[in-house]
Amino acid sequence: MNEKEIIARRVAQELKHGDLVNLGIGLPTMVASYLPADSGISFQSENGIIGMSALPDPALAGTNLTDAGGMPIGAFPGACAFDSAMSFALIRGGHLDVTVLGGLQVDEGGQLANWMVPGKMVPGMGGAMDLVTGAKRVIVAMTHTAKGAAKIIKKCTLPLTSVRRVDLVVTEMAVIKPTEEGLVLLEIAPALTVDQVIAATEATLLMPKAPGVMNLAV
Amino acid sequence: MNEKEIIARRVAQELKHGDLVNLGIGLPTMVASYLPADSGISFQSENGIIGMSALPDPALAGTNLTDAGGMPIGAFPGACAFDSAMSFALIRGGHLDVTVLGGLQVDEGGQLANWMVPGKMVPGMGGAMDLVTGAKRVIVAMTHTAKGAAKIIKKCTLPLTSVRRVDLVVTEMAVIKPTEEGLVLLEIAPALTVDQVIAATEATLLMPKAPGVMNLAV
Amino acid sequence: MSKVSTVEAAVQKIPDGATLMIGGFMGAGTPPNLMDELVRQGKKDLTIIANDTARPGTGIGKLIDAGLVKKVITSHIGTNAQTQKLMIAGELDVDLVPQGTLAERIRAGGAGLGGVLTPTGVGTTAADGKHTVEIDGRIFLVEQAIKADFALIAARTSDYSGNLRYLLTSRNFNPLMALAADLVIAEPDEIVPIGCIEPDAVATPHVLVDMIVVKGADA
Amino acid sequence: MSKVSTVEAAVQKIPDGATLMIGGFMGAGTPPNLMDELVRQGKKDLTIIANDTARPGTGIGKLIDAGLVKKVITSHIGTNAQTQKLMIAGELDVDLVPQGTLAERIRAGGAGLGGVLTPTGVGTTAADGKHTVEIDGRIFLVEQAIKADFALIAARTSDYSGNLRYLLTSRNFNPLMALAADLVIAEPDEIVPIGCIEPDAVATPHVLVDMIVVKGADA
Repeated sequence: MNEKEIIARRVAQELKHGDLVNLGIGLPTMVASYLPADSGISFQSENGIIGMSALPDPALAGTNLTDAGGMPIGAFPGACAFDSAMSFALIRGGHLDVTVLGGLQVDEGGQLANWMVPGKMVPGMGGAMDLVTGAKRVIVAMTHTAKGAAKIIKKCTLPLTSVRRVDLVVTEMAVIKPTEEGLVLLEIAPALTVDQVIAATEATLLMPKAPGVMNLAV
Repeated sequence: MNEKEIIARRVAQELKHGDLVNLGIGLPTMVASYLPADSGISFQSENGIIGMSALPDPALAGTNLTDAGGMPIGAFPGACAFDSAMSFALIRGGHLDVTVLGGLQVDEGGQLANWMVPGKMVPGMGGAMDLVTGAKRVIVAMTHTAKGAAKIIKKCTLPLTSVRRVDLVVTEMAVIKPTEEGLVLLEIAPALTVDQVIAATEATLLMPKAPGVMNLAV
Repeated sequence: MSKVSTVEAAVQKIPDGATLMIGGFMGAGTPPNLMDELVRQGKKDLTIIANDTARPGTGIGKLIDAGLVKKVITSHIGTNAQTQKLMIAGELDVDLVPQGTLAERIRAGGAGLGGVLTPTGVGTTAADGKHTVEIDGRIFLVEQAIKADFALIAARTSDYSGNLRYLLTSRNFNPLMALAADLVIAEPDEIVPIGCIEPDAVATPHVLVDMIVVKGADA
Repeated sequence: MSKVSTVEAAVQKIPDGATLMIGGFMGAGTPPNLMDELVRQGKKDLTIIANDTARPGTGIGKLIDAGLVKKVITSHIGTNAQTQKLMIAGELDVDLVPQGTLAERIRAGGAGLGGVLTPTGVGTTAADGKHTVEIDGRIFLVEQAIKADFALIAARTSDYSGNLRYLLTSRNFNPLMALAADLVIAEPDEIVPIGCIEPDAVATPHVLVDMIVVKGADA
């Protein structure tokens, strides 16, 4: 099981029947692979559809049904399509139950930076600022470190995506819950020790009770 | 030809091929009767349709296609339906070419009062404030006086509908154009004298050139 | 977990004193059985947000007739003499809002916006007590978002999951209100299987609808 | 007075230096022949308002490749290395706007609103230079309406009068932009007789559409 698979499997367990969920491009999109077909979860793509599915057949690839990365997708029966204003009304208006996004940094305040590295990479915020501001629950799905450097740090040095405190951070090493008091270490990956997680983390991790072990069952 | 017919016939001549027009309930609605079938004019009803027509047959009266007064209407081929936010986006956004509304008072500044008489009648502004603020052209279609009292006056005493100067006032006696300088008397009804119009008007009427005669041909 | 409910059970969720958005324009597009059931269950002290109060005996007018309403936020009451009478007698609080502004305030509430800037009403009594903002020399009113505890909406068709489509002018405020309330109760003319409404024809996505009422079914 | 035009004649209406809203999301729902014709006619110094610049060789990316663009107001350029390169080199002015805010600013421009109040971007660099408003203890950014000289939009179907419907995710910004430009040019996949699109399926009313382009017709 590689890092991304660990993260995706663990995030999948956070999604509940009836949830409307947005999955960011990249790693978060893998989450859908670890849900049962009858999960009762609806996926929204911010370019304008609820009920997106994987492309059922490569021969069906077209330009009228794509994900937010422009890649061809499919749709389940009962899907609905809408314009970008409606899509973000759903996102900003509190109708989106969960968003799962990647991250560059998360800090002790639970704040996320994930849309630019000044002087190096300026992709733009796309829908990320609206998603983090508006979703009922924000889950950051990211690798614990980047080339050995900590991504869970005391204070974000990159531009913030939102001042809103995210709800959960899932990495291949740990599950961390930002709270008013700080970052609480809820779970660690199987075969890891708490000390290993702490060593890979710049931020202080609170442990009001002993961390559990990440459940990676599908 | 009664007062209302005179007004409706004259207003009809202001509408051009391709115009999107909103007609207020009551007298303004009569305007549509004096247009040829191939006028190329589209009518919007603010409750959510462009392409409204008269009800083609009383047997077709239902509750899913009504005008802003709740009365059953019909629709022409090419009609389109939308919600109230879109309807007022069209009205407020400058997409509506002409609105024809009734009036209680118009003053020398060209300002209109038409939605309430404090202590007597408080129907509410409905869509009138948006229509007068947003339409490209506002035509007030009203009787020249009310029970002998002037309605075209120096300064509105009733609450304003908008601070916007209306574009034209059509009564059974005259056609008046509000301008920056004041109210210009453009036309008078056949068989009337300018003095008769002045006598029925409290506001000062400007006559930079001699008024013409209202054309009431259909 | 079906969203389908009887009219009776859905209305039982509504407590006295609740704030209700109710779709419709002069009765067209107002959910008829939900209105009758509100009257039958005798709710009290309701605050109603709606375009109008229709006429006595019609649509929202039935709630006025039955004395269920404490306050109305609306654009027009000119067709309902009873609403005007109660207002003048001080028995009903009426907050008049320009129609386009009402639509945008509801939409803003549902879209997570704090409000909108509109030119409508500037310099009139509709601007009383409102903040203004100047942009490029033009003045706009700051019109704040509005939300409700419940939205009672009518639709032509619902599928089993609550995807809704509307018909002609009975659409009006219904899709806006479906965005802006904590609990959304839809009364469609018909309920069809999932997949019967093509994705582009869905005006209200199912995720916004909490209950779908059917008339006469015994749950 | 038909609205139907060749792609060539429609694009000839666009002067150098014009501001264009262009529909589409990563190329999906971007009018393909209008893009090619802008390149063929070699327009200069365009300001583009669009969700993204797609990829090199795709959709709006073609305009970037050809060096037609002076400024982009957009939510995302991460998929177009050429856009980023030109921006870093100071040859292209890029104004980044959160996607939901961009949608609302365009809609506001088309709806006659001065702007909207949004919580998105508060406390971030997206708030730089923006006014804020506090409502009930919450802070919102004042995001101003935006308009354009031209809107270039794609649709699935147009009728002869310009009533438009869209298909699935190629709808995106197109109906919003149809509201917000002085001249709206629509490129549908097909043009059908009036009456072929039922009233409730029309997403963009014909009154908003000025020109309907067909590929290859000689006007």
